[in-house]
Amino acid sequence: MVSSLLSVRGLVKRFPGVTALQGVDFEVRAGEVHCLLGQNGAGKSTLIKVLSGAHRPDEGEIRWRGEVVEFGNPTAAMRSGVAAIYQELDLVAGLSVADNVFLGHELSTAGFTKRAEARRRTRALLARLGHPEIWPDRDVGRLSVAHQQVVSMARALSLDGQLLIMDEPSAVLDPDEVRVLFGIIRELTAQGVAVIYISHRLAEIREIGDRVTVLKDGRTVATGLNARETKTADLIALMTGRVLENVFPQRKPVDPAAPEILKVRGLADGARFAEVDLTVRAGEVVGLAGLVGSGRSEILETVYGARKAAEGTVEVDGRKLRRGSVGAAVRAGMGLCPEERKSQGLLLDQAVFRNITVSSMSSFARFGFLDDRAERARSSKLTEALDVRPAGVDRVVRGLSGGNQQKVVLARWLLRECRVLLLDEPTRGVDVGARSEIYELIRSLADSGVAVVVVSSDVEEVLGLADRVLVVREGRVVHEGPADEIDESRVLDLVMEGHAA
Amino acid sequence: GNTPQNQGGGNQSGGVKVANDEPGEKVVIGFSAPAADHGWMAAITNAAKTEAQKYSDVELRVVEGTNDVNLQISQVETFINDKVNAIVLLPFDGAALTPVALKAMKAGITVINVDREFDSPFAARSTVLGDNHGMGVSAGTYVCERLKDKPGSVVAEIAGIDSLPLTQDRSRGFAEALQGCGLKVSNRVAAEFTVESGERAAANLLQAAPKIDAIWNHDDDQGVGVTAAIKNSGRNEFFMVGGAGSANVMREIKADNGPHKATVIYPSTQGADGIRLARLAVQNKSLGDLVEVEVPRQVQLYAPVVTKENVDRYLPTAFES
Amino acid sequence: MSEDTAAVPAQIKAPAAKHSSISALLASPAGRNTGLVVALVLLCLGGVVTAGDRFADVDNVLTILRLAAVIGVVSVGMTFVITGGGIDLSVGAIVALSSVWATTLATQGIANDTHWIVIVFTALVVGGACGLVNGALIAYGRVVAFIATLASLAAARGLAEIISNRKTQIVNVPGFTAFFDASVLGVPVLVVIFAVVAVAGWVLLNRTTFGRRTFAVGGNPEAARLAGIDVRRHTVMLYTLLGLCCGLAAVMLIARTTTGSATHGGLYELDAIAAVVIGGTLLTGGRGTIAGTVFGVLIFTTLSNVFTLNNLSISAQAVAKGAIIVVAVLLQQRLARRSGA
Amino acid sequence: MSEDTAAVPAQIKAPAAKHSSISALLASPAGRNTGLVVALVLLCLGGVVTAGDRFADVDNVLTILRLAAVIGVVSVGMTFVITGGGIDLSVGAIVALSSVWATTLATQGIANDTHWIVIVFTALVVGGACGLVNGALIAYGRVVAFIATLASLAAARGLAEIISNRKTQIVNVPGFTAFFDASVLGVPVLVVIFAVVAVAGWVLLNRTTFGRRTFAVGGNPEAARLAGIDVRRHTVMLYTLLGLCCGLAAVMLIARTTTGSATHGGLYELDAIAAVVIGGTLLTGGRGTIAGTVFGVLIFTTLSNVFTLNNLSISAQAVAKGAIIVVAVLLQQRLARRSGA
Ligand SMILES: Nc1ncnc2c1ncn2[C@@H]1O[C@H](COP(=O)(O)OP(=O)(O)OP(=O)(O)O)[C@@H](O)[C@H]1O
Ligand SMILES: Nc1ncnc2c1ncn2[C@@H]1O[C@H](COP(=O)(O)OP(=O)(O)OP(=O)(O)O)[C@@H](O)[C@H]1O
Ligand SMILES: [Mg+2]
Ligand SMILES: [Mg+2]
Repeated sequence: MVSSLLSVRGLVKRFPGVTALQGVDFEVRAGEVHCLLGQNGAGKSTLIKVLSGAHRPDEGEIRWRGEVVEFGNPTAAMRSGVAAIYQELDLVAGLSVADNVFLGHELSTAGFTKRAEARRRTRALLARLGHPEIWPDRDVGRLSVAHQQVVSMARALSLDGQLLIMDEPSAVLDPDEVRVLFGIIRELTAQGVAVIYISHRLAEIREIGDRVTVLKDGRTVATGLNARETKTADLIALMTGRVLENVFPQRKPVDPAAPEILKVRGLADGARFAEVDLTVRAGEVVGLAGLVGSGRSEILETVYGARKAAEGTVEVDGRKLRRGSVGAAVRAGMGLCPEERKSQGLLLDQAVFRNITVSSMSSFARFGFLDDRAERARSSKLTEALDVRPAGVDRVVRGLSGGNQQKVVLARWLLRECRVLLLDEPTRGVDVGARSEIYELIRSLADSGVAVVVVSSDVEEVLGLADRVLVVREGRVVHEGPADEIDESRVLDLVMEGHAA
Repeated sequence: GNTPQNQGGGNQSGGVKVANDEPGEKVVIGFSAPAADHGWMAAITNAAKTEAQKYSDVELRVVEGTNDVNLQISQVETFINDKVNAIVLLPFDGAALTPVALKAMKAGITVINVDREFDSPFAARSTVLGDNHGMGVSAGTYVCERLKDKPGSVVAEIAGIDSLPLTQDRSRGFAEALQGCGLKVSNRVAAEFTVESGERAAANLLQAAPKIDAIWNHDDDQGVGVTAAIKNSGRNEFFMVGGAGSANVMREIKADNGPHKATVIYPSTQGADGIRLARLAVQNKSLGDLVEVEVPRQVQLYAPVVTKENVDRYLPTAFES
Repeated sequence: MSEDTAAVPAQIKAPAAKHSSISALLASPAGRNTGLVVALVLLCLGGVVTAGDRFADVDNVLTILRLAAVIGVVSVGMTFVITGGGIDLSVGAIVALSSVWATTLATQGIANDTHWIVIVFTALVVGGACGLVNGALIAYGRVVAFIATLASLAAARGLAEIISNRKTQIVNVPGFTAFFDASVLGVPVLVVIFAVVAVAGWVLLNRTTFGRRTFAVGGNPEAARLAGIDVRRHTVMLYTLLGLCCGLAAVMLIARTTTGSATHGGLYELDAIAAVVIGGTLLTGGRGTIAGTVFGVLIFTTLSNVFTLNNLSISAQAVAKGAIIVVAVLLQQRLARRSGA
Repeated sequence: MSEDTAAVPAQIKAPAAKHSSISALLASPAGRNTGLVVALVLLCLGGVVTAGDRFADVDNVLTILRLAAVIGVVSVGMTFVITGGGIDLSVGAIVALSSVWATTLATQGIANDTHWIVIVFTALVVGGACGLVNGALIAYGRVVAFIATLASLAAARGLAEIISNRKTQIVNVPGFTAFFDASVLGVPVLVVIFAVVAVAGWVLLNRTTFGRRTFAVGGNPEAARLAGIDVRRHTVMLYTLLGLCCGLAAVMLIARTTTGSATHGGLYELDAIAAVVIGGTLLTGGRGTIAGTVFGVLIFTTLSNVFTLNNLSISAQAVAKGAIIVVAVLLQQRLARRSGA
């Protein structure tokens, strides 16, 4: 009989206006990988924060090794052996990697930090995570998101906990990085450490998970399911309450005579990428595949004018855009959903409707005066159509779950009815249900004549969604062709070429 | 003989022909004063500069005015390093600048202390003092004269920067003089020597006291603001006594068309006097009208009351605020 | 103990669950300022109790409002800059420079020959130009706002001293003083101007695209930029707006004191920022309220008025002022939290 | 990319940034301050050119350092508070209050009866206590730092005036003045104290857990909390530390002026914040440098000194000061950007 490490009963957590958890029960055994599934906003992250002492539950009990405990603060949880990697990266930009890894449990003698020791241990942890190239003295704020995620994991490992909680750790990782992560998880569980693993990717859960708990609207709807044998359809039905089929929408053949709306020629930023040519016709979805760090985000941002191009031209409807001017791009009908929605996409402390209308304010204004009733009405329609939850356009965006925040950014450009839509990782952190809704949306936009560019690290997504695929490696386009003429392993080969071990 | 005002006025060298004005050996004088954040202080510096320009043998170094004693000390230290011949120092706080003044004296530099007194007699060769306490007394005496037949009169006071010792001295003198005729200050507010603060303080004061018989305002600069506030309120049941003696107020007194009926002079020529004394002391000359062959240790300036009757005498040396 | 402090930012408002009509009222825009209103009412009660009719008098109320008017206009402008994520330490110096420039003999001469409006115009142009320089330094020169405006503070005051030769410049343009000394239906023109500026500021901040952009730029400049807002141009406009407010404040100050002077506006920066922040505008940007600012200004001016009516010593006033500020803020916070804000 | 059990090769490295030796130098800790060093060197060059030996003299350098010492100690403390995401406007007032409290007749009496160290002790306790109150108001009372310390400013100055009865209190404790007037190997004690505080501050910020946590609390308080740091307690410690620095500065000012006074430390808040910010510490918290702060203080004091030596018109000095601040910051930025910072 496997011992129960952690068990949770009737957990309730209320926020002003929202009850995020309304009765969660589940139990984690030592040495297992326990997966949490649930739609965006189901309460997964909130649960994690309660378990790691970052939030105090309003009701319910937590038993740790059979004893009722109250983790009043993160330190208490850490002392008991609970370590967490949060969804919103919990790192301090400005501090070095090593400092971040040991923040709060610094290696020190008499208050003086043992820097050499910390550096050495950090290097060891990073090596174990497959990233010996991350320099322990580097400022964390200058690392890529993926590397930051690695540092977060190193931090959690440094705590030597009995229970390791990971909130969507794979969202920003490459396939091979995910494999390394899984290797470590297996190593840990073999030593009897329990892992709570959250992901929207069912395939991952099948691979690494032992048992599954499904949350819906803050409640446990099923717990203790076998991670490998429960049918996908059943899981999705439990999560969403409905049955989903075909994830990727049907493509319509692109009219070869359709006007070329976006035309990029010889674009280079002088550092990260060069010689990028890209043409997107009305009604076409073009996907950019590549590894994290291959420069796709930079390409999109440069096309959009958010970075200044060193060479090359960007044309929309045949008119050349001024370099380095977002305003010009937006006026020409371009829209960008940036990669990091929190820091680049959203006004977190403002209402949903204000976030949606921020790029099309003038259409709600007469002589500069805004008609906020019309703004709310139009925004409501969009959020209903996109099923943003909880509903209410006056809600502050910060309180929304990650997936719903992404929908808000999308709604912004839907409202603007742009000609060219640039999407950088549009489904990162988005649940299965919402994901297919977003796919539908992108497709229907294309069908209405919008030129769409999608960047995604999920090759399956690029291939399923796009009409045409460009593979980017180290800032160069190494392949271009119709999506249905290439398969996943070929893309991966292209992407990795020259890196093969 | 010569009143100190006339002597320092600079626009006339007095009737006596003295050898003192003849160019002598070159004198380098350092001048430091608090920040010129009000008209009187600005006038002090301006007068000093004008005075220095009259003498071909004087080189004046004026440094940034400051209300930070730490900075002012360092300015004096710089003068000492520079080996100037004399320092004319109007300290932000007399006591705080005493140590560095002592240091300067020890280094053989002639220190002339202006307005705010050091707390050591060895810190300055000579001291030019206004008479803050006397100023209060003069104002109080004038108020008493006008109100002596009306016991129970309401007297208000608009002080300057309240945290300065000189303000305390003025208020004390005023209260003492009023006591002499059985009056007291019934409302007191403090401003900051600026027009704006004067207006603000007066506006509130006029609300605090529905009926007033006399107001003494410590400073004619802030007095411009006080006058504006009085005009705004439409009140005219009282008379007002000014302080420091700006040309503006004197003109008003002369024209007799405003609330000001008098002002008490606090000579803004002290800086200029300081320059003169410094030059004389360095050149080993004596003060013209005195028999004494040395520059005196202390010159305390008189604080006369200017009224319509005698305004013509003082107007020429008054400072334009 | 912990999570309701740091994890949940105070500004998350969730209108969904309306507990009672009282909390609904508290959550309304007026309600968000309950703490300030309560503080102000308590202050007025204090005034009435200690000074009776002298406080409650119409004249006294007008005096308070007149005193509030000048710093109020600056504070309204400051609300925009702070909401937009900036700060301006040079406001007092800009007021001084504008007041001096608008009252030079030359300007007054022209004003006398043509129309007194020349004075107003000059002050506004000088103020606006100073704001423009600040804004350009900050937005295009990328100098931190604190440092850029600290530099402007020194430069503008120095310039004002040079122009005025450190003398108080008295205004002798009859039409000018006559206009600003007048009253409209018993309300002094200065107070009317303040009211107009406050209302216009409220409309601009809450009802226009300009205001909406200000919130966006202050809340998350990078997101605002990627949403197509020209953040730098907007920043310049914010500082210019504040500069214009300073110019207007200079005009009002000239009218009140009948003078222009390099000493005008001393420490306005602290007064204005204090009023804005006590009113509930976030110093980090992204949230701002004109109504709160107006309350903040009124609290500070009423405070000095009550003190003066009571003939308190300046030192005691200072101590009491410190205590009252803290109490007002705590009150505001407790009430705002109760309202579910 | 989900079910990629597909064989995937291991390490993918993004093109590494190329480091030339120059940019490596610029990116080093010393290099990060290149702009400031250059600005300071230019200023000194200006001093030498305009004032020659009078500037380059040892005595003059010591004068600059003595001037820098007092505000320098406050600025080092301020660096901690700002790095920790806070701000303190009450430093000048705390210096004043400490100086007054440490020089009352009572304190001096005790000091004369026992040991002059009593004065130092009193000043430190008063300063530390003020800082503690600030910190508690901010961390536990959740009053915005700007407002809380603005309130302390008013209260502490008021209290200082009440205690001193607005008189300057002269120190007559022989041992005290003798100690602080002395020199160590030709370096005045005040300068030595400044140097010790700066070095200790550097070690504390860069080599201890306290320092690491200060960066974390300022850079990302939520992450700091999740890492198990008691953010509120740490905040209190930061303000207390600054309070202690103010107490020490008060001692130094007492020694320099032989007085305690309620007018001491006027506008130190602006001077200290300006020095810290020009030094490169972010006003938003999370990044701070003691070396930069020291350079900032030296730049400002050298500026005053050069002006003093040069007999410039006072108003022109103000204008020049503004311009020089902007140039220094622009220089620092350009050089820092070039170094890839
Ligand atoms: N700090 C907060 N304040 C108010 N509401 C919150 C807060 N944090 C979470 N919520 C709300 O609680 C609910 C659960 O959110 P949570 O982040 O736990 O979802 P999730 O399951 O992690 O979603 P996702 O998969 O998108 O990350 C959501 O409705 C969210 O809006
Ligand atoms: N290996 C790396 N080392 C350091 N910085 C990196 C590395 N990879 C990426 N970065 C930085 O991270 C950011 C994101 O990288 P980039 O935009 O090139 O990735 P991408 O191709 O868009 O991949 P994705 O969007 O999937 O993360 C860039 O600012 C880049 O400089
Ligand atoms: Mg989540
Ligand atoms: Mg990217």
